[in-house]
Amino acid sequence: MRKNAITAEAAAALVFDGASVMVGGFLGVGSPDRLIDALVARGARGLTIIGNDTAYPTIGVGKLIEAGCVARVQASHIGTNATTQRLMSAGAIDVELIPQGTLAERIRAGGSGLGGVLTSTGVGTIVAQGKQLVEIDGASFLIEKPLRADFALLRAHEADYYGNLTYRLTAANFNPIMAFAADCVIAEPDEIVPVGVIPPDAVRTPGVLVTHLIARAHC
Amino acid sequence: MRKNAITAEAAAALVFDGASVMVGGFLGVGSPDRLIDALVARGARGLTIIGNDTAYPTIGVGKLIEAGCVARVQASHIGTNATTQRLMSAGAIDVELIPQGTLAERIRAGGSGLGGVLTSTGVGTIVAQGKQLVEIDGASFLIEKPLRADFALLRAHEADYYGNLTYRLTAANFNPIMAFAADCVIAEPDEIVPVGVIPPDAVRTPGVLVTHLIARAHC
Amino acid sequence: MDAKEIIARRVALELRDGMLVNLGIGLPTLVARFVPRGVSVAFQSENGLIGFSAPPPEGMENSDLIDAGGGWIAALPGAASFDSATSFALIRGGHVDLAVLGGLQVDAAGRLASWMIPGKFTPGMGGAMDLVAGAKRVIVAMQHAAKSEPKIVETLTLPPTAARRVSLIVTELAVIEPTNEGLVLRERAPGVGMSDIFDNTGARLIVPENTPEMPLSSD
Amino acid sequence: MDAKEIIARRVALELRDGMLVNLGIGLPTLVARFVPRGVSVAFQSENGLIGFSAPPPEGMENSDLIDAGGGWIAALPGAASFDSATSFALIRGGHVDLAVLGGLQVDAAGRLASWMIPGKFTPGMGGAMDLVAGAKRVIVAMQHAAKSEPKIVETLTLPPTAARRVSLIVTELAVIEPTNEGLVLRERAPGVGMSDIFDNTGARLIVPENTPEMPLSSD
Repeated sequence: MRKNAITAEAAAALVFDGASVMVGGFLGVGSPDRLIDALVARGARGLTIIGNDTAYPTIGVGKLIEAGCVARVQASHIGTNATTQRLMSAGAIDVELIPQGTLAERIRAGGSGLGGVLTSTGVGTIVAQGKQLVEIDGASFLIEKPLRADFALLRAHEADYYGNLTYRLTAANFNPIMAFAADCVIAEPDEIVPVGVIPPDAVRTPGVLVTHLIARAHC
Repeated sequence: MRKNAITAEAAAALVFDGASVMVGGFLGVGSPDRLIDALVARGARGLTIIGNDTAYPTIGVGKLIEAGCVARVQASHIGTNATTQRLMSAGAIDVELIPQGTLAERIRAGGSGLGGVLTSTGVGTIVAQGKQLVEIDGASFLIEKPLRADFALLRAHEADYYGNLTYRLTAANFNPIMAFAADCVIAEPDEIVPVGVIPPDAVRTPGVLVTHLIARAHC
Repeated sequence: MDAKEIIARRVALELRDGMLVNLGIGLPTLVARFVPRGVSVAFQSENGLIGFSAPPPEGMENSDLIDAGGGWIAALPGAASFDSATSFALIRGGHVDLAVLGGLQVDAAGRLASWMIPGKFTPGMGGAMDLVAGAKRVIVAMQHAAKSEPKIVETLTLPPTAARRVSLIVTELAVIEPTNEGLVLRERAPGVGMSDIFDNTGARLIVPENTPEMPLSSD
Repeated sequence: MDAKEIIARRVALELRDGMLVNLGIGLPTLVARFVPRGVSVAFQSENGLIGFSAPPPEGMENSDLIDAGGGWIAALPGAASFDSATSFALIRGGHVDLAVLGGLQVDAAGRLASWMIPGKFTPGMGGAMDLVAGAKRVIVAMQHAAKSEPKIVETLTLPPTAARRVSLIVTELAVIEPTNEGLVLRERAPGVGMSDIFDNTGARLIVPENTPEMPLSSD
């Protein structure tokens, strides 16, 4: 159960070109900044990025877009990043826009073994195109498919050496659900504390879900 | 947003005969004991109880069964309560047995506006009888319907006067998801603390979901 | 008083004590400045917080605490933080009493378009589709016309945000309620004549015998 | 060494370092006593905890901390608590590496029956259906026969727990692996002859040339 902390560079080397990668964060808050920088530094290519948004060109996931690491984006909003919009218009990046609640539930479904999500969000809109509709007790629901990824890159507040994680305020956002939905889960905490320091009720992500921890910047 | 704490007796008077009532707890741990006692004392009748189990005859939900308050049970397990089994065999109580994970997800769906739950649990078993099956990417999933109730009776550890709740260890169980899934949510905390004492990241149930708080036993 | 303030002030009068309210990015955010005296509401930020106030004093920002528009906020005593799945369980599960959203168009059926202008601008829907599908009440707060192009139209020419009919449209000229029969003119802004409204509206309006002046404060 | 200990000891040899393991109520619980030296596993209790140990010393119980069988447990340093939806997201989402369950019958197709005897005993499925559907690996730990009635049968006469084939059957007589071809006899318990196994088994067994003796310890 014990996790050894690795460097951001070592983690970035695991994330192969062409991988699907969930990245926590909302407009950059709660994003794993050191992992993102390490991916840019190693010149990752062809990534599919799954996350709420692409933040800003110099912040969070935006840096990956700017550095040409990204082939595809699945997000709810790209309005804060002109580069994403420009590359999408030019056909250089493929963008799937997903309602934010549906994105959260699709990730949760992928991590929870559910066959999909039955939702009224998107019914009667472009989002419903090409998707299965089911009637349940007289109402129509879209079947939205589960989302999983090769990697989930999380930002946490505290971690212990079992990988148990805490988050702070609005920096939690998509991180806790992404922890369930990837084959390899890499968490970048602000701090790593000894096992036993985080009380059981304060743990937001059980350590068993975490594959690797990122060591502190200077150690 | 401020909630006035009411007595368990006043709360029990709200729970009308024939109501559907979600009750938190797992074998009695994390059940609202004072609310249950008050329901027994007022002689509630014809309740539908939704919860994990019926605990033991003298503990938790078992007291409601024993006192003849219950017409129907939706639970995952009744093996620890011989009275429930006897009344079920005699046709005096209607019991719907639901896989525990499906029960949790049905409650979550009811509280989250989802049209149902797509699950492989129960496929090929009695549980699937009479239920819609859908094929998604070559696999079969049951559609399990959302569950909601007239009331949710919760046990919490701490509450503040906005209704924000915390739970402890295995006493959380079904309580946090039931908080989303009833028209009237009544929380029985071990203690009520001033607003601001529970840090935002420690809140497990946002106070906006809670209709009434139960006052401490002697005040 | 400019158009935005008129709209924000009028929308604020729809706030009721104890409501959970979600304000969209942009104009709707202004509503928080005009909460009527004696009315206490909880604001939700879709990125994972209930209970926050406007920007903190300079130098007191916290890097883990932003609103859905990316602006710094301060958490109030009694605030609760949660992840994106929980945030949208609140939104989609009908726990948000009122959502106030900006709009590009609303049509005679009360359908909102708010998230893209094909070929021109595709920021994405963020949480808007979930809010329109899930909130108990949806108010569109928008300027009546854009560069003298009516935004209230017979049939949407832009992609709809949801199939559901919104509850109310508030502009700097009028308050309009979509109903089964069509769009009903409920109020005129102070000093605004019928012709001002008709000239700037692209859909048929039902005009009751009495169209009172729009109140802009509860005092 | 009684039958139960033989079974528990053999199952324990299937534990691998770092596994997340869920032990069913009853016999499977014994497995925790025989974790091989040098192997570190995390145990999950379906009522909402990862990381716990056997009963605490008398007088050190906590009323909020039980296992899924209702027994007192002690949380270990590094434990994490969570609600029922999260617990079953772990189970159904494939995060549990190994589930050990008791059984009433297993048939030639490897299907398990474990939750009811129609007309006699209906405790309910609890979390068993979810575990069989969702855990990566499922081991049935049960006595080979009940009152000389074989429990390993050609076709289930009791209602199945899931359609899915279990991974392994461990009894006090043998280790049997359900495969595409049928039930393969993998090991015999010490001192047990082929006829002991055949006489107590109600299904055809495939017997490889070599059927080694069942190890009962890793030393």
